[in-house]
Amino acid sequence: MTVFLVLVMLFAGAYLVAVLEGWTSTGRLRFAGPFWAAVALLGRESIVPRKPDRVLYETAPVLLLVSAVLAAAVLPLGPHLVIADLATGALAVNAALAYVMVALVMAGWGPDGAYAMVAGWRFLGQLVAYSMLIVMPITAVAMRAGSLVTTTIVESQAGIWNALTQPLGFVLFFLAAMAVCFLPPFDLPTAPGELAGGIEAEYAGPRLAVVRLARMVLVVSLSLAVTVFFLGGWLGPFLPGWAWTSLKTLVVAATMLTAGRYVPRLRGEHVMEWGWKLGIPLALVNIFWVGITLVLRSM
Amino acid sequence: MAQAFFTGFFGLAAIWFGVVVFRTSSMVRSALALLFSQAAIGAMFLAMQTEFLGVLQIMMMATEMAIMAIFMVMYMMDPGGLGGMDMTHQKRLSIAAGIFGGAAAVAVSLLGGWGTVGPSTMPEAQVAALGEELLGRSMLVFETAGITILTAMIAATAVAIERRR
Amino acid sequence: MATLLVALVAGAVLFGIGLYGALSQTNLVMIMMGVELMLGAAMVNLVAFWRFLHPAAYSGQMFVLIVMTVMALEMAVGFGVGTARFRSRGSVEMEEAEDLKG
Amino acid sequence: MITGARKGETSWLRRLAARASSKELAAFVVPGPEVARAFGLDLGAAGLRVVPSPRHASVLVVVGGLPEGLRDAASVIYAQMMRPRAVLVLGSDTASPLPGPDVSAPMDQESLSAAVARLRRAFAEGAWDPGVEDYAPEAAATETRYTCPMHPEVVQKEPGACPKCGMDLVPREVSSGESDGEEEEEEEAGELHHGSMDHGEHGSGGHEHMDHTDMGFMSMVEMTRDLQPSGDGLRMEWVEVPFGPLFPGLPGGLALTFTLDGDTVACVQSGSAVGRGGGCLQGVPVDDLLEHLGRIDPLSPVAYRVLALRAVENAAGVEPARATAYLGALEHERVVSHLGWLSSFGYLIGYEWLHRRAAGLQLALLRDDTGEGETLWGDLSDLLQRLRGATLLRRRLEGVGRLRTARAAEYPGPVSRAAGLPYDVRSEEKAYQDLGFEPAVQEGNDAYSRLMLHLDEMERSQEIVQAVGSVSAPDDLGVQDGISGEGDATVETPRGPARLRVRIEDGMVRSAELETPSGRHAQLVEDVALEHEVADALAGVASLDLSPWGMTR
Repeated sequence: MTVFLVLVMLFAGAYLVAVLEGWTSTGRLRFAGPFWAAVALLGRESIVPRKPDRVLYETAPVLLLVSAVLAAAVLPLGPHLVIADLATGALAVNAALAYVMVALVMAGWGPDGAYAMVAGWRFLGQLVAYSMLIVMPITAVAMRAGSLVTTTIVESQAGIWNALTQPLGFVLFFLAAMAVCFLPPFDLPTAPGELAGGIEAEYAGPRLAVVRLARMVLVVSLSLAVTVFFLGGWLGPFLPGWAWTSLKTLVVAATMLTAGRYVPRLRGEHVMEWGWKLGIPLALVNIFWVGITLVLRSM
Repeated sequence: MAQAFFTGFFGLAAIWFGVVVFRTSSMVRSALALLFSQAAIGAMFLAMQTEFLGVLQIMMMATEMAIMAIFMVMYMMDPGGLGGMDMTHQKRLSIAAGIFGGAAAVAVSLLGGWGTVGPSTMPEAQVAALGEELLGRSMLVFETAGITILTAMIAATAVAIERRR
Repeated sequence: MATLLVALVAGAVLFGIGLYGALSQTNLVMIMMGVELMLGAAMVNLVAFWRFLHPAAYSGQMFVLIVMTVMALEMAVGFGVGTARFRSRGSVEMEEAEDLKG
Repeated sequence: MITGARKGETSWLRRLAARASSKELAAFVVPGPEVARAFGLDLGAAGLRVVPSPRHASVLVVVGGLPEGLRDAASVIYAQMMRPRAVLVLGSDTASPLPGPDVSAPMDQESLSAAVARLRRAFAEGAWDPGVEDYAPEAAATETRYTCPMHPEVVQKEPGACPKCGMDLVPREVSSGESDGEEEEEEEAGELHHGSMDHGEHGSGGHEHMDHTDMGFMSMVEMTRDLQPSGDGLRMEWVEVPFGPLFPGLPGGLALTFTLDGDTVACVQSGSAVGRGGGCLQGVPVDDLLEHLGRIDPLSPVAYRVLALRAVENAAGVEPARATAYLGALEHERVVSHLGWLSSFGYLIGYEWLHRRAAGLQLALLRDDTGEGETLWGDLSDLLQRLRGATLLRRRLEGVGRLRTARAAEYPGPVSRAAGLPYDVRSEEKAYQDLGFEPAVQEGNDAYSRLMLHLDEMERSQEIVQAVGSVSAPDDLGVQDGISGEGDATVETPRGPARLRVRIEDGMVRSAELETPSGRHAQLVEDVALEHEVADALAGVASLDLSPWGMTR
């Protein structure tokens, strides 16, 4: 039952995110837009490139979708509204997100096209840049909660949100989350102007529909992660828990979608350079800061 | 029983992917096959109620094997494997060694008297206890491992980068 | 007990495959893949032993962590050497590494 | 029904899908969106979503007829589009070899919107059709050859074993038509087969291997010996990738081919599929010279009209007083053209806001060329302010596409002015001197300084337009017919000085020699692209503001 509920909410969220994206990109708010777009894609041919690595080509979109869903599976929408409340939830999120990169590398190699191939390997580099910035802020959050269980992490924010106690970690994680779902300005693997769509360039019809859906679910999962780890998850007055979670998640997603439109795409080398020379030291500072506050409180 | 079943299932998956690693001639495929083999091993951990290690294994291997894949593409002649060429040598010896080693290990594991099976602990308790272990008694071991890998990384990079003259 | 045996056998077979790979492949990276498989097998055994024989002794899990570190080490060093070699000789084929033979 | 209908009987489900695809028209524009904008067409407002990959497109929009240089490329692109698909031709009624257009319309916004409405109806009704025939242009026709993945030089008609290493030869299609350099040449062309880069070529990107002593195994040393090491000193396999002539990030018609070493550009071939040059002017009656020259470059027609006017006046020995009347038009076009470049450049570097804002301004300025009083000019200066302050933009572009100053000096125009060399044809013209004009100059000589220079030039041009007031472009020559003489004139087009030398004998152009700025700047492509990461190389090329129409084939 919970599983069903969560999945429904997840895909509903993905639909709303798609509406938001349509709004930011065309300026027109069309609630039917994603529906028609999906039907149109399903109604079109989807011809496979002539010499694909068929296995990888077909698996990649599904794997992307699966890993996005799995990432959301350990994140609570409400006090008891979580598919799997693992003892290592915060770590499981990372585990699931790591396979986003695997899916993109497969999607890049599979279709036998140079644009896609470059795009796929590009994302591997991007992962090297952002993965530490996903793990380390979560570490700090887990330190405060004294647990890796996501529900406990949310409860630990009853007093004050993590976003306020550790703003540094919040900003880093937010940016890293944008990099995970390769939204602008981190859209190196899909760069329309540079690689004609990159990993998406070779997918069409129903397969492209799956890729797009997976992308949207991924955005929702990451926004949900930001909400759970830093914005106090379901905590909030008056409204029921799931409502708060959805609200916060949608706001985060909207911010992610719009922010990138006002800056140019980052250069791969800059993502790497800033991720390691700037991001990781700051993340360490964040961890130290949290550690110090914890020690002081325990005294 | 269910536990044995799942462990066996993921074990078979790991073995099958492990075989695929050396049977395909596409380098990217074999790297990904290794990835899924290792992920299946992680799943075995989960089936054996060792949650933390399982999740950790599944997480770490993704990046490790993807990097493996890109090095394959860099250093192989035919990464797409369209040539279908044979990249093996001393086949007979290695098959013999493989079979012998495997068989020996199987024999040991079957014949060895393993004593009684201990009780399992709850995942939460496990994670906490492991944390205590890591930052308590085995702190030194853990830190040494950390320093070692750091050193190795620096050394490897130093070896790999171009000599500027 | 059954699970323990299943795990050990699976580990043993994996070890055999890894050994075969490490010995039969001509390319450095493929050899490393074989080694990784063997290490994976080792981890399976470690976890099985820890869980079913000494669930109280968490140094068992420590060992697994160490093995993971070793895997990462092996990759770092292997690729370092491989890159250096590819730079100088343009090949990481063992058949072409006579100068490395003892 | 539409020409690109999908095979099959219509069912209610398919009717729904057809309805959906009629609502979601995704357009791939030929020659390119920047041309559509230069003609004042707003595809987005008309309800067409421009997509980067032909596989995502359902409508092929041909703007202003199909130049014969783009026929092969366009037909391959159309073949790569997924059915149901359709062709929309603007400003012409045929686009052979493409299947006869489903909808064609004159080139103005109203008829474009009407055409899109017709297109939607066509999709809703005829997206499926029982009897569709395959579309197979000869440009995409291929024949099978058998080649050794290790030894690309081994190519034979029938299967067998490689004479060098004994491996089985793998088949691959090679395109028989002269279809080099189409966009996504390495991509699968849909139901028909088109030259594709297979994984084997990732492994061995076309290098000759000399003395291959046959050993019992593949020798990697042999493989890599003859490859020259790339920037990082590693000898990697190379892949040849076409960017253009129909690449979304570059002006349509610009045919780049990068040989990629990883994601670094190791070799560059550049050319234009649409360039015309001055040759086409021969034997043209003088009265039509204006029109002919004005049609040469759709991205800056006015400048070339003024050029023709001045050349003829110079030939006729008329005092070039009237030319000064066209300053307004020239500078207005400069602003518009620079905005168009900004928009395309914004698209290339993934700066969505810049892409849309600049395009919007460009179209608005094209609609009322008086600048509609202050509001548009106000918006323009806002845009400039904002771009000058954009830090991430600077970080993105600084050092990209850098040239040696000495190199830049040989190429007058924005490129050299962005290198700190204040040469500008305009500063020698009296009319400009009277307005107290002095050329804008930027230091840095990289993509960022070129961007900044474009901003400065837009500012000055705006001032001039406001000072002059009239922006009427020359429409007739106003010289008595039957003139003879030698004419030589130079005009600073938005992309740099263009020079026209004509010999006119009793009212007919005997010989014409046209030097265009892009023709010169094309030689810089290699300098800005070589040894750079793909994205930087593309940004560097785009920062040269090339017009393929002005380049020679």
